[in-house]
Parts: sequence; C-alpha cells; structure tokens
Amino acid sequence: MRFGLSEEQTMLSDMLNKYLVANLPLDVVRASSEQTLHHNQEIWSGLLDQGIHSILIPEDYGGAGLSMLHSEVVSETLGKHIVPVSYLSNAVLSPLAILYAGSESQKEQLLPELASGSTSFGIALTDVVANRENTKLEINGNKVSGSATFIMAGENADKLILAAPGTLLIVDTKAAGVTMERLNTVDKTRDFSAVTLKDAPCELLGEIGSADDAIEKLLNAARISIAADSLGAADAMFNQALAYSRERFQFDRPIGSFQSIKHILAEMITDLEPCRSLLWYAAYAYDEVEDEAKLVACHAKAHISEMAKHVGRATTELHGGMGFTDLLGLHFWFKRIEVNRQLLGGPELQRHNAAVAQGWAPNAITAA
Amino acid sequence: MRFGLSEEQTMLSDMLNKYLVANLPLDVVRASSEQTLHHNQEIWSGLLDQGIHSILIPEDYGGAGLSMLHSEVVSETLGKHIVPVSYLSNAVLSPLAILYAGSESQKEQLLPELASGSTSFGIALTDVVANRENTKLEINGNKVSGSATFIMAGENADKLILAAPGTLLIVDTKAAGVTMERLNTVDKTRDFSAVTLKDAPCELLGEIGSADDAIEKLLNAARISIAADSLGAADAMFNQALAYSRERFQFDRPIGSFQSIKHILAEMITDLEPCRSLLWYAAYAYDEVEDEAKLVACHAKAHISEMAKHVGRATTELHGGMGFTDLLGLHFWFKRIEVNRQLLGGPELQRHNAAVAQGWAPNAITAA
Amino acid sequence: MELNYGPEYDDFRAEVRHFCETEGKKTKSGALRMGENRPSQAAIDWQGQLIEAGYTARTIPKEYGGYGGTADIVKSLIIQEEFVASGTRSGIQNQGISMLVPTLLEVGTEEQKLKYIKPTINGEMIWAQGYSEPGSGSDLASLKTKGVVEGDNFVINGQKIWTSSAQYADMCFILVRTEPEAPKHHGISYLLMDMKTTGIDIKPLVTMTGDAFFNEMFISDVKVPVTSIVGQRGEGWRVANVTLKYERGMIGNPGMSAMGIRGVADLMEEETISGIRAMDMPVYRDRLLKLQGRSLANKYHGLRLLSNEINKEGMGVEGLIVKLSATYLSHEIYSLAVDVMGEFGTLYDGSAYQRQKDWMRQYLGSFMGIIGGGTSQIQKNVISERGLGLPREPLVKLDQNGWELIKK
Amino acid sequence: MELNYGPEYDDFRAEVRHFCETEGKKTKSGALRMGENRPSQAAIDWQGQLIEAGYTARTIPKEYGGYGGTADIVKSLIIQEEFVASGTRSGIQNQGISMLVPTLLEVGTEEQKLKYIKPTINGEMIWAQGYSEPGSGSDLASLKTKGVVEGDNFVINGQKIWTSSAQYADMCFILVRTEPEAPKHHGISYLLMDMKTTGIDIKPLVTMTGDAFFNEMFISDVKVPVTSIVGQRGEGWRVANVTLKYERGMIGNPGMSAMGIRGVADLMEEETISGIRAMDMPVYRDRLLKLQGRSLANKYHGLRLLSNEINKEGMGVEGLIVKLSATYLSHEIYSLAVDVMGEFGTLYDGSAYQRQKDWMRQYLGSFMGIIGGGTSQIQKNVISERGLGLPREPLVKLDQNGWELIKK
Repeated sequence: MRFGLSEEQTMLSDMLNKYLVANLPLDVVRASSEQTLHHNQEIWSGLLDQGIHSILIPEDYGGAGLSMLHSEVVSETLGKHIVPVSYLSNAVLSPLAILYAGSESQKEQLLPELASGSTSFGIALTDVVANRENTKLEINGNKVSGSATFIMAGENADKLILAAPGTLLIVDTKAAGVTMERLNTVDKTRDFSAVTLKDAPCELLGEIGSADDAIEKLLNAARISIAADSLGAADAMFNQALAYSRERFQFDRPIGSFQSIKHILAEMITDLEPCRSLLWYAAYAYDEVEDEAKLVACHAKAHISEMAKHVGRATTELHGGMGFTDLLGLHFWFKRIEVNRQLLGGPELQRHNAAVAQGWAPNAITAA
Repeated sequence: MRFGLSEEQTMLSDMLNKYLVANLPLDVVRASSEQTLHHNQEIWSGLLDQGIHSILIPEDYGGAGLSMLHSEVVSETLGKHIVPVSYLSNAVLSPLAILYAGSESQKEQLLPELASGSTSFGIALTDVVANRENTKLEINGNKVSGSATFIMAGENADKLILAAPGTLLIVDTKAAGVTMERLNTVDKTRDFSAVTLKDAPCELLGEIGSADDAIEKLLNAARISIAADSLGAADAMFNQALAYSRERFQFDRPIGSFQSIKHILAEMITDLEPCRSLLWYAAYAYDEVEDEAKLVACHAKAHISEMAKHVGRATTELHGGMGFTDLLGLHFWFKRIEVNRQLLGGPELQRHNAAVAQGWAPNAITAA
Repeated sequence: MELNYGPEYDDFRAEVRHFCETEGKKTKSGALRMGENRPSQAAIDWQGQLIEAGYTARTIPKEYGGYGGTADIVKSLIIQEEFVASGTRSGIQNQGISMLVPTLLEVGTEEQKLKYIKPTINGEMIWAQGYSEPGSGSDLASLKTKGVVEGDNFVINGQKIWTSSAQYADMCFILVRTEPEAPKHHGISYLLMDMKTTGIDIKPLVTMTGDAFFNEMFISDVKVPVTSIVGQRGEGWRVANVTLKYERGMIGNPGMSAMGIRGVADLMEEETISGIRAMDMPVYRDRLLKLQGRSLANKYHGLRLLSNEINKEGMGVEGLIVKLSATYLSHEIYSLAVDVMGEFGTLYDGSAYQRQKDWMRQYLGSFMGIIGGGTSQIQKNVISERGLGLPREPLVKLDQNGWELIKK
Repeated sequence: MELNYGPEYDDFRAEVRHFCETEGKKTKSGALRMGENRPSQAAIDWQGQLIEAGYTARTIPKEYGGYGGTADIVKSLIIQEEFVASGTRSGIQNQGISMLVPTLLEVGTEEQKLKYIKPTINGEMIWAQGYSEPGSGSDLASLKTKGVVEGDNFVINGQKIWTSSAQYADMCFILVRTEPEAPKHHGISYLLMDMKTTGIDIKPLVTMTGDAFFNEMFISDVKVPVTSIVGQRGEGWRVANVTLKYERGMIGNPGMSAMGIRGVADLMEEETISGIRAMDMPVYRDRLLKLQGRSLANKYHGLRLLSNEINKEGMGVEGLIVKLSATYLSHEIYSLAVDVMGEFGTLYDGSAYQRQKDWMRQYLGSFMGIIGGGTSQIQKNVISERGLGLPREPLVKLDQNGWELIKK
C-alpha cells in the first residue's frame, strides 16, 4: 500500500521544478505579464522538450499514456511557478476532448499533432458550466454561428474547441467568420478571449448531442487540474510567507517569532497540507474509481479554492506593505489563485455539483 | 443628538444589576438548574418588586408605558446574569400580544393582571415560525384542539397564549382537555413545554385570522429581546475570559500576556461591541421607525446570535479544561446563548427574513 | 498510488472476517459510555478471546500476557476495519492499555512489566491518570504535587484534576515533584500509586455535558513504595512524554468526521422545516458540503500518514496538524446538526421530541477534543515551532516587577 | 436615544443644502483617482469658495487662511451628508490638509503656521509623507534615515517608501534619526523638506492593483535648514503621533461598507448565471445578508462613537476596534462581488464584458485598508493592550545568541 506519488511522479516534478527554477525567474514572468499576449513561447518550447504535453495522450496516438496523477503533478508545479503558458488547454482538456468525443480518424489525426506540439488548441467550456452572457452556438451542418466566452489560450492557438450543451466542435482560428476578442483578466500569466462566429466552418467531435459524458469527464479533469494549479500557487505563497517571517525583523526580532505570526503560519499549513492528499486521491479516482470521480473532483476544486484563498490573503497580509507592492511580485500568485477560483465555477457551484453527485440536490443550478 | 441609553435607562440597568449581583450568585442559578422546574419564584418576586414586568404595558392599563429600549436594557441584564425566570414570556410577548391583538375588554382585564404579576402567561410562537412537528390548532367556536411545541414558561403559568397562522388565542393551563408535557433543553435556566389540546376551552385574542400584523410585531419584539439576552450573556462570558486571562498563570506569566490570547480577546471585543449599537438601534426602530423595524430586528437576532456563539466558544476554549467543567459554571452562559440562537429561528432563518424585508427574497421559507 | 495492501493481507482479512462472523456474532457490543464503569465480566471474557486470536494486545510479548505478534500497522488497520464493518464488539479500551502499557514496555523494569501488564490488558486492572493539576494545565511541567522520601516510601501530598476513571481504578500512574530544587522539567518522578492507599480522596468532576467521567483527586500523606517509580527520579517528565505520545495518537481520528457528515446528511434528509426538508435548503446544504470537503481532505490525509508509516517514510509537519484540524471539524459538524434542528436541537437527556442522535451532547462534548491533550494555542505552538522551525517563545516571567528573562 | 441634532442645526442644514443646490451645481465633480495628480485649477478655485463659505478648513483660524469657525462635529457631519446626498464636489483631500495642518496647528511655530497652512489648505502646496522605510514598517520607530547637523542644515541620507504624492509634491514632512545615541523613540526629529532640493530621487512604487500612487524616495546628502524642524530635536516621534492620530481617523468609515452592500445587492439583482439571478441563489444571498448584518452593526456603532464625541463622553476600547472590523468587512464585500461574477469578476482594466463597477480593483485595493496605518496584528495589539489593559509584549531581542531582554 502506498498513498502518494510514485518515484517516477516525484522525478517528473523534480525535473520540471529544476527547469522552471533555471528558466523562469520572476522577472521573466513579469516581462510576459507586460506583453499584450502573456503566453511565453520560449517557456512553451522548453516545456515541449520536457515532454509534458503528451502525458495524457495514449501511446497509440503518439503520447506517453500516463495517468491523471502524473498530470496533476505537472499542473501543481506549473502553478507553483505561475507559468505563463496554457498546459490546461493544450495538454489536458483539448487532447481529452478529442479522445473522449472524437472519431477514430480525428484521434489519429489530431492527437499526434497535440503530442508533438505542432498544433495548438484553445478551449472554451465556461458557457456550458455557467452561462452569463446568454451565448449560444447554432450548428448548421458544418457551419457554426454564435459566440463563446472565456476561451483559454485561444489567441495564439491554431484551433479552438468549443462546447454547446451535449456537443463539442472544432473551429479554425483563422477561418472566415471567426472573430476573436481579447479578455484581460487580473491574472497576467494567462490569456483568455471570446469569439464571435458567423457561418464559420466547423468540425464536430463525434455527433451532435453525443458529448454529454465527454463534457462531464472534461470538467472533472479541469477541476483537478485547476485545483492543482492553485495548490501549487498557494504552496509557493506559503513558502514565501514562511521565509519572510524568518528574514523580516521588526522590534528587534524576526516577525516569525511573534506568536500571532506563528499561529497564522500554523493555521495556513493546517489548511494546506491535507489539500494535497485530497488532490492526489481526486486524480487517482479520475482514472481508477469512476463512482467517486465527480464527487472528489468537485470537492477538490471547491476546498482547494477556499484554502488557497485563505493562504493568499494571509500571505499578503503577513508581508505588510511589501505584500501589496509589485516589488516582491506576490500578487502574481494571488491573482492566479483568484482566477483559478472562478474558472469553470467557483466553490459555491462546485459544492452544488458535489451535492448533485450524491443525490443531495436536484440537478439544477438554482440551488447553487 | 444622543445615540445611546438615557440616564433613566442606565439607572434601570444599574438597579437591576445590583439586585442580581446581590441575590443571584451562581450557586442560586445552579440550584434552580437542578430542580425539575427551573423557574425561581424568589427571584421572580424580587423582579416584580423592581417593577420590570410592567415596562411595556401602557399606563392606561396599569403599566409604566416605557419603550422597547428600556425593555432591551432589562433583557440584556437578565441574560448577563442568566436569570432563571421568563421575562420574555410574561413581560414582553404576552402583554404585547394582548395589546396588539386583544379587544379593549381583554386589555382592560388582562394587562393589569400582567403588570401586577397576579397572572402569569406562557406563550408559544415556534410553530408559526418554523413548524417541525406538523402541529396544528383547530378552533371550533370557543374550543381548540391540536398541539403546540416550545411554549416558553408554560409549566408554571396560569394561562397560555398560542399562535396559529393569523390567529392568537388564550387557554387556561388548568382547563379540561389541556395536557402539558415538559421539554428539557440543555439550558437549565429556562422552562419549555409542549401542550396537547382536546376540545379545550379557549378565548380568541381578537377575531380569527386578524392577528397577522400582531404576530409580525411580536416576532420583532422577540428577536430584539432574545438578541439582548444573548448579548448580555456573551458580555458576561467575555468579561470572565478577560478576568481569567489576567489571573491564570501558566509558564510563569498570565495567559493574557501571550499574544495569541491577547489577539483572541481583541477579536472578541471587536465582534461584540458593535452588537450593542445594533441592538440599541433595533429597539429604537421598533418604537420609532416602522419601515426599518423588521429588517433591523432580524439582523440583530442573526448577527448577535453569531457573534455570541463565537464569544461563547472562544471563552470556553480560553479557559482550557476549566471551561469544560461545572466548577466555573461557564456552560450556563454558553447554553443560554445556544438556546437563544435557535429560539424562534436561527440565524439562517433570520437572514432570510431580513432579505424578504428588503424584497431580496420571496416570502417563502424554501430559500432559507 | 497503490491502495491495495497486497495478497498476503487478503488472507489475513479473510481470517479476521471469519472470526467476526462466527465468534463475533456470539458476543454483544455493550453500549458503555466512555469511562463510566469497570469492564463487565463479559467484556473481560471477550478480551481474553481477542488476545488469544491476536486481535488485541497483538504486539505485546507472550510473557507479559499478550499475543506476541510483530508490529504490522496494516494488520492492525484490517482488524479495525473488519470489526467496525461487521459491528463486532471491540476489545477493552482504557488508559492503562493505551498509555501505561506502552510506557512500561519502553521504560519499565522487568518486575513492573511482569506485575502490571497482564492484568491491565486483560481488563482486570484499571488505571487512572494523575497528570493535570488545577494550576498546571498547558504548563503541565509546573505541577506542584509533592513526593518526599521517608524510609521506603514517597509520601505524596497535592491535588490532581481530570483524573478519569479514578472513582473505580485500582492503580494510578501519577506525576509528582520529587526534586523541588531542580529545574521544573527535571524535578518530576513518574510513580505507580495503589488507589486503595489511605489518604486518597476522589470527588467527581461534573462537566458541561452534565456527565462526570472525570474527577478531582485530593492526596494527603499517601505512601507509595520507592520501588514503584518508573524510570529514574527526576526523569518523570521524559517518561510522561512517552505516554503523551500514545495519547496524542488517540485524538483526531479522521474516520469520526466522515461518520458525522453521514449522520448530519441523514438528519437533513429527514428533518423538515414547515414542510421543507433541510437538505433542500441550499444554505444548510452548502454548509454541509463545506464540511464534507474538509472531512474528505482529512480522510485522505490520514491515508497519506498511514502510508508514510507503512513505508517508513519520515513524517514532518503533516503529522502535527491532524488534531487541530479534526477537532474543530467535529465541533462544526455537530454545530450544523444543532442549527438544522433549531429549537429541537437544544433538547437534552432524552426529552420528548429529541431527535434520534444525541447531537447536542456530541456538540458540547467536542470541546473535550479541542481542549484535551493540548489546547489549540498549544497545538499551534507545536506546529509552528516543531513543524515549521520557527523560534520558540522567549522563556520570560511576568510579575509585579515586569518582564524578566528566565533562561536564554 | 435622540437621533435629531436639534433645531439650531436645521437652519445650518438648510443653508448648506441651498449652497449645494446653487453654487454646487456650477462645478463638476472631477473623477480623480486617489493621489494621481495635483489638484486642477478648477479644484483650487472651488476650494477657495468652500473655505469662504466655511464648508472646508472650517475650524482653521482666519490668520492662517481658514474660515475661523469653532469646532462643531455636527456641522461637519451635516456638511458631509449634504455634499454626498446632492453629489456636490467635495473640497480637496490630501495628506497636507488632513495630517500636516493639524500637526502644525498643535506643535508648529507661528512662523511655520503662517508660511505653510494657507497654501496647503488652498490646494496649492502639496505634501508628501516621509515616514515608512523598507526596514521599518510596523516598527516605524526603528527608522534609519539619518539627519546630521552641518552648519545651518540637517544633511539627510536614507530611503523612504510608501511616499504617496512624492512624484509631484512641493514639500515633504519627514521623520529622520538625528540623535543616533538616544533610545529609538527619542532620537527622531520631524522635518519639513523641500522636494526641489538636490539629492531627492523618486521612483514610482507599483502595487498589486497595477497603479503607482506610492513611491520609493531615495535621499542622498539632502540639505534641510535647521529651522525646518517641527517640535524639538528628538521629539519627532511625539510629533508624528499627533499626525498618525489624524490618519487613523481617515480609515474605517462605516459608510463605505453600506455603499458596498448596496452595490453588491444591485449587482446580484442584475447578474444572471445560466438565466438565474444571483440574488435568487440562497447561498450568495445569505453571504450578502451576513455582511449586511455586520455592516449595520458598524454603522450604528459609528453613530454611537459620534454621539460620544458630541456629548463629550469618554471613549474606551469602542473606538479602537473600528479599523479592524471595517477593513475586513470591505474586503469580504468585494470578495463576494467577485465570486458572484465568476470568471467575469476577474476581468480588469476596462476589458470587454467587465461589469460596470471596477470590483476586482476594489477587492485588491482593500488590502491597502487592512495593511495601511497598522496591520491587523498591530491593531489587535493596540486593542488588547490599550483597550483591554492586557500586558504589553516583552521588549526582547532575538539574534544568534537567542533571546535577550532589552528593557524591563
């Protein structure tokens, strides 16, 4: 019996960590944040070399065929380093969407392209989770009209995967009738956009209305990956708080020698450490325990969003004025956690979904 | 402009405080708590002598005709001393029920009896606020059948005021067809009971279905009075915590010199002190600002219930093992606060009602 | 991630399950409230059967009356799981077994082991714990109960509190200051005191639940033979910490909170408020789900700690946080139950209309978890100092003359 | 309870209202973000009108350029209420006016008063605040910027941070260590430094909102005449505390939270999630109501404090708790707004689909309230020590040699 990471998973994490420590100091993140497009192509290529893009793609389609727990380890590490590229869209959600909903020929064509990084994908699921702008996609044969919001990593992508209730489809970002619009969020390490479609050519992934199960599984994958990103970010913040509490002297003592600061740090680690165990199990259940997958994924997203928010707030406060400045750059992590919290449904919505998964609530958002 | 108590109100509080310090040490409370009936007749008579029973009864009917703020001051002081008699039933709700819903002849007959303390009343409103046992009262002319739960101070009362939706009525506790049953709560400073009625003689207060407004006002009076009782109890707990933190030495220092304990006490007073201002305004609005009365009363009950619970928990913890024993008797205050929290609707229900008062929620309990 | 224990354990599980289904069915689980009484004869008989089968006192050597098995945390877990799942009566649990016996095994003399362990694990010898004093709670090492050597005895005077089981215990393991001149941690001895000795006065200590599981113990000129010491004179603090280590393990079991969540969920599906099920009220439901999220995190965290232990991986701060998180969680779970029931949640002691489970008692009782075995403030000190390596509190003293540094 | 101010104030209110409806209508409220720029000429002209009417600088003596009225908190409140209600442009608010002027009035020389107060209240002279240093935040008295007397000048060297308005200020009131041998609170002087002096280097300090209202200020061999001192040498700490008193008054206005609640309620009535209004989702609504409860408590608590001041009743701990409670409340209100909007709540800087109000900016900005003017930890120290009379923290020092007591 072993509850935890395998040696291989630990090595994956160490390798990635080492690469990011060497290649992504805060200055590089800051520089990306100042560009219109935050996506950092150099880091993107470096990560491609590390092979993390193919983790979830089966070996038959040119991938490594590894588990969600491997992917979780990667997401967590990327969150820790607030990496300005979209692993979530390109290496988790897009390949899984094709794998779960695509035809055999779509898989054979697209998955190897994703595994090698030769094609990049943006993906939009927000409007099927909680639609706030009354967007709609109307599909007529191989044309689509309508709009979608909060596409992840769409601006620099070759293709977009869009979701309508029960249906997934692909459009080419450069096709006629496709108009992209940038969405600036407070988190300047990631890119979001909206799209308007006017009779744009599209390719269905599978049949119309056949993708319900695929979307449900995608959402679980997203919940786990986003939670992992937040946990990584929160962990990084906690470590900065701990280090600062040792270095910063006020009143002739390190502030970490004041009982109030000590207790805040104790509360943070007490909140944070069990999150990792919850997340590990959620990733494991995704692959191995179908019955529990949704329940644990929803809880992981909800609970980790809440705990990471506590840690973000407490760390910012603990740094005093410094926490509020750009000098230390703490806010990059804080904002990453904030956006993750909202992405594809905040804690209230996730808890509602966890209730639905146990038959404790009807399947309606009203009760959120 | 003066926001606060008048000199007269402060004197009322001082007088009552003095009486209770002299006559109700913890041992007397404990002795009452060990009786089947917790009501303490001696204290009851002593309070009658202080004249607090007639505060809300108009002068025309033999009362003092004072304000809800006077009554709030009394409730707060009684909560502070966890007094084992029911001021709420006998001096607030029953007289107001008769005043708001009764006929002129009922007022003329009953209010002077209440003012002098010659007749005592129990009152039950719980089942019209949140009915949990599907109780019903069926009225046929001057007979009533059915049942009611959570009567306050009914066991030693001469008469009971019972509520059906829209209707208030009086039954005699000794009448044929009236069966009382004791309800033991965790708070052994107050008495509760249930009643079963079989064709019991009853007297309507006003007409059937005419008491909606009266019940609404009664509930506001109850919210304010119960919140005041909790605030008094929480205040007493806070003062005990503060005193204990000075007296109790561990590790060669008073525990109140540890920053963690100091900060807990700072948080408690920060939560608690504004509650008093909220309550004062709620009592003032009850008499003077009809538009705001319900909103502020609901908020006072909800917010003070929450803050008092924090204080109760923190005080118990701060006393360590001692807080858990009967030796200091802290638990009497803790339990009083717990029962007050639930009485006539917990914070969730109160907040829902506050939302209804602002048109933010439909008038249904579903959304509680 | 490998959540199976492996085939060698499947056989063991089958064996335990068979035992539960055959022998287990023959005995009845007694509904004994904690610390209320001595074990019944039936419990003692059952204990004998369990020791023989190796399902309790498993790792205690045969010569001291145990089963003599080797330590295997997975087998212990399997036993626990199967007993719980089948509702089989568990073995006797008391402080003698969980705290004194491991201490004796670690630092007792051969004579002490031979004399005390067997009757204790059999359930025939009951022990009280004599640690806390009215003035020494968090700062236990400041205890003042004195032991003075006169001839072959320590003569003991003082007062203890929270002495559970004292009203019927045979023996007491007690901490006594025997070297008043030494620094406070070095002046304490750990003694085994016969409760029938003259001079011991027991007074029940009623708690906020109304129960009296605990006692105050007044000790006047009580004579304890000098041979009854465990460890050396002045080393009692170290010996006591062996015991405390075992006590800490008993608090904060994450399984508790899962049961609590299940219980509140059942309650919320039954309880109606003006005809609406509490479960259909989103505000209550969201509170339940919030608690369930934390409960699940703690549950899997428990598995991770178990895994660390099985795989002999070091444990850092992860192990220190369990109690703090679990005890507050229980408190919040019971608090929700009471809120869901409204006025009816305050009913007590089998009153009419009281809901099936004694939720209010559990709610009040949960303070014992929060406070016992080190208050939350002490837990946070431990987590931050031992777990995170932050500076210890300055050893200072505050009196009328202001602050003074006791020790650098 | 008497919530009217009395008839003598009704006339005053009518007068102010008339002014707002006539003169007020003629000027336009500038949408100036905090500290972004010097006041415009229009703002300065309006300021002149307000001073003449007695609606700002009301109690400042005529000889220093003020209106010369007597202090009357009710009149101040009426002015504020009427200006807010009618949307009338308020007077200039800056640190010179709110902090330096009261300080000069209390401890400045006649010459300083005559020289500085008038242009400051007119809005023509802008002041920066030179207090905090990178190493001296909560422990401000440990500041290290040095001032050495050479001839008729202090020569100043060091670094300041959080120097708001420094990028365009004319002058700076600055704390400088002039007596390095004295105990830390007794070695500081309070100087008035001309920002045009050679040796001052200003670098904008970007914050988490992306704005740069604050600055870092590097000071090398800057000469300040010895006559520019306020108070005596080494008494700067006392002088600074006069100023800080005025700063604290600016934070924690309970009116803010009522506006926030109203704003979130409006948002929740508009925002829909898959067609359902956020206000119709009980979990969000309950959060809103919880915050409204606290907001109301703080609002009436504010009235009580006002009443204490009007009636010259003493104020104890009640006054010290305001900031702690109000700043967290604001943070929570904005946090709810962001949660209600979901992903759309994270949009920033006028992005497409961003909701009307800049909620995210307010949410981030609310940290400034929590941290500025003393972090929550400092607030809790103040409440417990000054408000509740609990013992002060021991004055100890921790370094490689462990703990040492600095002062009994």
